[in-house]
Amino acid sequence: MAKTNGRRTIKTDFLARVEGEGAMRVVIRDGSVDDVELRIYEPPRFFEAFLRGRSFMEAPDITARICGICPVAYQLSACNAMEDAFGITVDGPIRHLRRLLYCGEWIESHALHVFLLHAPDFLGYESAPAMARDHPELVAQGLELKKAGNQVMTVVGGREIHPVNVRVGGFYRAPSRRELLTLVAPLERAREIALDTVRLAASLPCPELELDHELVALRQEGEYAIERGRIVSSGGRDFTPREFDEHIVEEHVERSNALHAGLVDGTTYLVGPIARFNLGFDELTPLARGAAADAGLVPPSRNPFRSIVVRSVELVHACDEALRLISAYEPPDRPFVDVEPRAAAGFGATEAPRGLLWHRYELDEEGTILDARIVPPTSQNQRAIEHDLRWFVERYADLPDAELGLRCEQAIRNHDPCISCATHFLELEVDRR
Amino acid sequence: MAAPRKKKLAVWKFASCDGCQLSLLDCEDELLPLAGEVEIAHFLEASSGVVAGPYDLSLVEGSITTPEDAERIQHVRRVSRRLVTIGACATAGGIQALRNFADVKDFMSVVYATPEYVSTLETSTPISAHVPVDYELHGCPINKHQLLEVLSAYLNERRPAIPSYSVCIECKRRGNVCVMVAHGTPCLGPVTHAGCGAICPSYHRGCYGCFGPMESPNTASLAGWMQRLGSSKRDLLRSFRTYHAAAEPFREESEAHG
Amino acid sequence: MKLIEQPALDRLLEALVARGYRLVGPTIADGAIVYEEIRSTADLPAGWTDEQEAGTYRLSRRDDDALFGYAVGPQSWKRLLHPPSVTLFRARRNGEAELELVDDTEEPEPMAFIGVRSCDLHAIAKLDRVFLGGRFVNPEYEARRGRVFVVAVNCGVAASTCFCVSMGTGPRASFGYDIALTEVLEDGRRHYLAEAGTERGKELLHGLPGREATVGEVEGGERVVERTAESMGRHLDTEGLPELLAESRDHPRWDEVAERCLTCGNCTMVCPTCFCTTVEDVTDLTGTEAERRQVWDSCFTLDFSYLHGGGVRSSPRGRYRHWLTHKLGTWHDQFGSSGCVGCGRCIAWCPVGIDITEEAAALREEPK
Amino acid sequence: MAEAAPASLFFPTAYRIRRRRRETADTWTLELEPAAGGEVLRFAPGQFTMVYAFGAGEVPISISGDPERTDRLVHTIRVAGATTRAICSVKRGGVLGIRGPYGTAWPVERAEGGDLVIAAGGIGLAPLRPALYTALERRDAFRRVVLLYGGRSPDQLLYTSEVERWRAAGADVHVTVDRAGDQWRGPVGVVTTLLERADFDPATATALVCGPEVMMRFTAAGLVASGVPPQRVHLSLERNMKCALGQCGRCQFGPVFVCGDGPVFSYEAIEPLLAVPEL
Ligand SMILES: Cc1cc2nc3c(=O)[nH]c(=O)nc-3n(C[C@H](O)[C@H](O)[C@H](O)COP(=O)(O)OP(=O)(O)OC[C@H]3O[C@@H](n4cnc5c(N)ncnc54)[C@H](O)[C@@H]3O)c2cc1C
Ligand code: SF4
Ligand code: SF4
Ligand code: SF4
Repeated sequence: MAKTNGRRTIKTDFLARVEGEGAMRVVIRDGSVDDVELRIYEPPRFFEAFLRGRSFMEAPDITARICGICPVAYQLSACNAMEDAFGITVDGPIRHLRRLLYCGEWIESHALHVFLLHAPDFLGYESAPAMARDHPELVAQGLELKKAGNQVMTVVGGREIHPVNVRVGGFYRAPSRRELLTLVAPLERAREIALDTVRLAASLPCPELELDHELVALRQEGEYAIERGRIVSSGGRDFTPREFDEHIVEEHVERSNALHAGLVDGTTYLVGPIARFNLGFDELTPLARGAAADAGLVPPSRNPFRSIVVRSVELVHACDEALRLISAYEPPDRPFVDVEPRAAAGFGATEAPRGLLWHRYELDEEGTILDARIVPPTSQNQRAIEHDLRWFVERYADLPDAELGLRCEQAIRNHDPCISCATHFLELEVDRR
Repeated sequence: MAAPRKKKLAVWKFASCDGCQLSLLDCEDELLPLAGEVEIAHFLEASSGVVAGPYDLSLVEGSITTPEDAERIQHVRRVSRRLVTIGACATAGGIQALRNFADVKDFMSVVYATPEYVSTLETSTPISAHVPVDYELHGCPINKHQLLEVLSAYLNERRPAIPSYSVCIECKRRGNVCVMVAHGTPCLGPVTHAGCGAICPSYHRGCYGCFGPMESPNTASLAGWMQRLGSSKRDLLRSFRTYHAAAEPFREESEAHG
Repeated sequence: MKLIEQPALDRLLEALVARGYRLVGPTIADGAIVYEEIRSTADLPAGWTDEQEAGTYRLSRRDDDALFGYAVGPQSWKRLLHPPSVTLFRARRNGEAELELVDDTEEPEPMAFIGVRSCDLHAIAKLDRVFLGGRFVNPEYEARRGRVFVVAVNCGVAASTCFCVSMGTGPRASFGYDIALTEVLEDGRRHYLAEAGTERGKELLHGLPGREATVGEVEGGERVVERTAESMGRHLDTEGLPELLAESRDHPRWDEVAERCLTCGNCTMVCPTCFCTTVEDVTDLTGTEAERRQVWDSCFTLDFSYLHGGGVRSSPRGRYRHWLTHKLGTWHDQFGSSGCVGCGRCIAWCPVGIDITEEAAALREEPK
Repeated sequence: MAEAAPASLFFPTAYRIRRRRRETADTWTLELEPAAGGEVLRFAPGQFTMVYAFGAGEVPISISGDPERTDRLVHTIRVAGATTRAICSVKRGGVLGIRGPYGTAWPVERAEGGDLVIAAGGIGLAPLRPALYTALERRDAFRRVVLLYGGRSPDQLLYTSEVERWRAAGADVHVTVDRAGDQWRGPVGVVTTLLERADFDPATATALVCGPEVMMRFTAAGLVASGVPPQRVHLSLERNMKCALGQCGRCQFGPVFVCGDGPVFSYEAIEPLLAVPEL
């Protein structure tokens, strides 16, 4: 961090506690913000390129490798897209199992973010293990919650990272009732912890900030949308994943060499927990809705620093929902629906823990992938994140550099950016000074 | 007697999905005891505190795909007493090594509007292609129990007890019914390195080789049998060309069906 | 010899449960007949059979409702008597000077094996020889083994992979059972001929509803077994086999089979007599708790013969040769009989269909 | 703590290291006694125990002490890998697990009335030392007692401080090294070269041989060529072993188990097997 005649540059070379590796650069000239940049120097891995020529059956497993934090999101968005292309619907117990698996990923990922990545910011620690020295029970609870999510993924998916059980059309094997029942006790315990977490998160000090981005999330009547739904926005937009391109464009922004997603009319938008919460509050389970209300969280709630509370509410919801799905579970007769490939384009979207994840494939008559496009949440949020940063720096430019740097990092972490996901579309700029 | 100095652990990331380092955070029951045993000196995914090297043990995730990373790994090696690669990317180049079979410029133009800005190498290579590696832990992703075994082995100065035989041995110990013999499902288990606990067959699918080649893989014989089960040449090429596409035995076999 | 019907079989199972036995028997899971906990004859694979070939196993429907109308599946009783993973002991360390060794072996629970085939009775006898009949008696094995009640079944069908007749191990149960059953299906009727092999077997049998079989009925049971013996799918010429193997160590056939063998170890895992193990040492992160675990191993792994400086059997050829030679040859030297009981599991469950009978026969051919 | 009766054959007895002595750069001799007191296990020369180092593993190690000195168990161990390294790094006062003894013994008594030839290579002297002690204690029962010992270099020789004592007790000791330094005045070459130097009567001799497998093959063949009957030449073999009980299957050497039928075999019995690669 350097200060030269009225020009201040705050640089964090490695953003810690985000998934993947990135950096942030803020340039302040004469007290006002000149430039804000979130840089990503994750090396590109070219998923869209090497998906060409692969079989549609391989897409769930291959795209899972884009991100080890939210593999289920990739697997199920890919499945949705393939099923859309081939004109099949997956419903009943198979869909419920998918939703259960996805709840597991939400629990795991949100608990990771809330307890291990984000809470240390609020409480002033560099890491969860450091925080554990003063707050051992807090970290232990977070880990227990996280573990319950991982257990769901292990039972339904086979393992916690890159589960093996997901296939186009459903699952390779449907778990037995008995297997699922082993999850009840840990999930009940997790739900208790999640309720405590809402209270705790709501008590954390937090700066006032109201976002004016348009909020975009999936919505599905009768349920808090996770693994399916239409895309809706706070600005009244409502479209199917197939119509994504008519509403959302990825722009080339010269300044940052990055592709930023925006709405066609140029509006900045935000996906993720805050968007979901505001657009789907009425569909939360009563318990989750009640917990949110008790914590003073009701829509509209647009403060990104409150995202930790929203995630906690979603934790309650995911545990509650998982328990409901388990108690209603009857194994399907067959674990998957038969799939007949045909030449077509398919579109699929689901709600990854970090927000809307959209896939599009073009396939030939044998189901070989001709073209693939994937738009993950972090790419969609990049513009909003930079916007928040700018707002924040303008407001708190008086803070000493070190302090401001940390605060900025926190502002970024509000959105839990997953840089691993982002890299296969973001231009990278290597800056290692 | 003074308490012995805690060993310093560092976690590094190259081109990867973060899943293998996440495995460390997935050790929910062991994470805090581990933090008590070692000084987690460099682990960006989990901590903003960075303690300067040298480090007693470095876990390296990810493959080398850019000129900058090729330099950075040299630095990592210099500051690490022991260097252990974790996962398919670091150990074999990962799924991104599919670029090794194509022209990377074509790949770039598929993904990027302005490919000139992208700095990347022609190939994705494992860490061992750049620096000496003390131990390679297999898996895409690694198995967290094996990660703990590696950690406790290095903390206690012993060799990790990690077998390199086939997935079949784990599969049979587990009591699974063989999916290849009983269902006719092609399975890479016989040529794949153990470690996952034979998850895929337990879920009624064939192993897809995410732990890479086992100690003495006879891929040609297995490929012949898979053909009898109905795999086409293209299926075989795809089967051997995934997360360990660049591991020698799998590379050769995939090219035999190219 | 007593003649009983299916309800009496259920009575037998109930009586065993009442005496504290956990029932383990054939049932269908994941497309195969496996040995798992059962509760009644309703859990048995009624009306199912298995079609086996080298590298292939498929369930198919019979045109009757026989309870035991199939051969052996992927598992054997070895799994229960010599489990795939056993904790040997645990150790705790307090500094270097104190090492606490903890043996917390638990008393095994009594088990009743339902539907043991003759080849498997022989296989159990071979395991007994290894663990109880050598220089050291293995107390854990002895404890498990001593708590087993055996209900054998004489085979009514042979799979195409069976060759017990060649090995002199079947298809009729001749020893090692408490009760032996023969399933007789005639004129659309189904009944069981039951005979006791032990006092406790006799006592249990006595309490079951049924009647003494007539001479004709007993002969009907004999015919079942004879038909099975005549329909063996495979044959192995055992004449002078150990000597042949000892002389064939340089035979080119080993190179041919090594081209196909995957060194995957499946054959050794499914073999009901393969007993080899390794020991895994694990410690916790703090280095204060350690555990030693014995797990099934295979002579197909490189570690099996590892000596400082390199493995003894590093080539696939050396490993396959060792396996086949041990099964059919050196087992005689070590334990006084063949190590193979002709169950055919290794043939069916080899992923590339390598056939022990074919390989042994090929060694009799003069090298070309 | 009251020790429960060991149910498992794998259950070791805790032995405490009461003395440690560095023999060479990588080899240590450990003197052990039962940590809880009580009798030290009794053994015959050539037998081995399974030595367990906490968390690291358990390996076969020959007993290298004097069978008559029943107050201690002595092992000489070369660091070959992880387990032996762990064993050798346990300090004085530290505890190891021991079970045994296992295996066959050197037939020292069969040499009585004739010459006894002991040929050792490297760490192979450790399992032979008990046989030498036994022979020297009853020196009169034998005609000549000859020790032929080869090491890689002078600083890798074991028990050098005892050599003079052995000579004084009536042993004819010949030592050779593969690579000599400036200080070395003895012979240079492999152990087999000592066969010509040594004075013994092949017709009455009994030979005990231990060392690397190649060394044993050549030495045994040399002994037989010089006229020692093959049934009176004995070798000690090494194979991977996890149980030493004949139940893990790993130490099979064709028809025999090294742990129980060996490790000491007569050359006559195993000569044909030694010639088979990958047996
Ligand atoms: C009967 C017998 C007596 C022995 N006596 C002695 C002795 O007195 N002094 C001595 O220093 N060494 C002796 N050895 C050799 C000693 O057992 C090995 O050096 C030791 O097992 C190496 O183990 P490690 O884990 O340190 O080495 P690594 O090379 O890491 O070996 C890994 C594993 O392979 C097996 N293994 C490797 N080498 C051998 C081997 N040579 N023999 C048996 N198993 C092996 C062990 O299970 C070992 O744990 C004897 C071996 C046998 C069979
Ligand atoms: S069975 Fe194979 S593909 Fe499946 S998890 Fe294991 S190693 Fe990976
Ligand atoms: S060798 Fe094969 S046929 Fe013989 S007993 Fe073993 S598995 Fe059965
Ligand atoms: S014979 Fe068959 S089952 Fe056995 S190791 Fe070879 S390939 Fe595997």
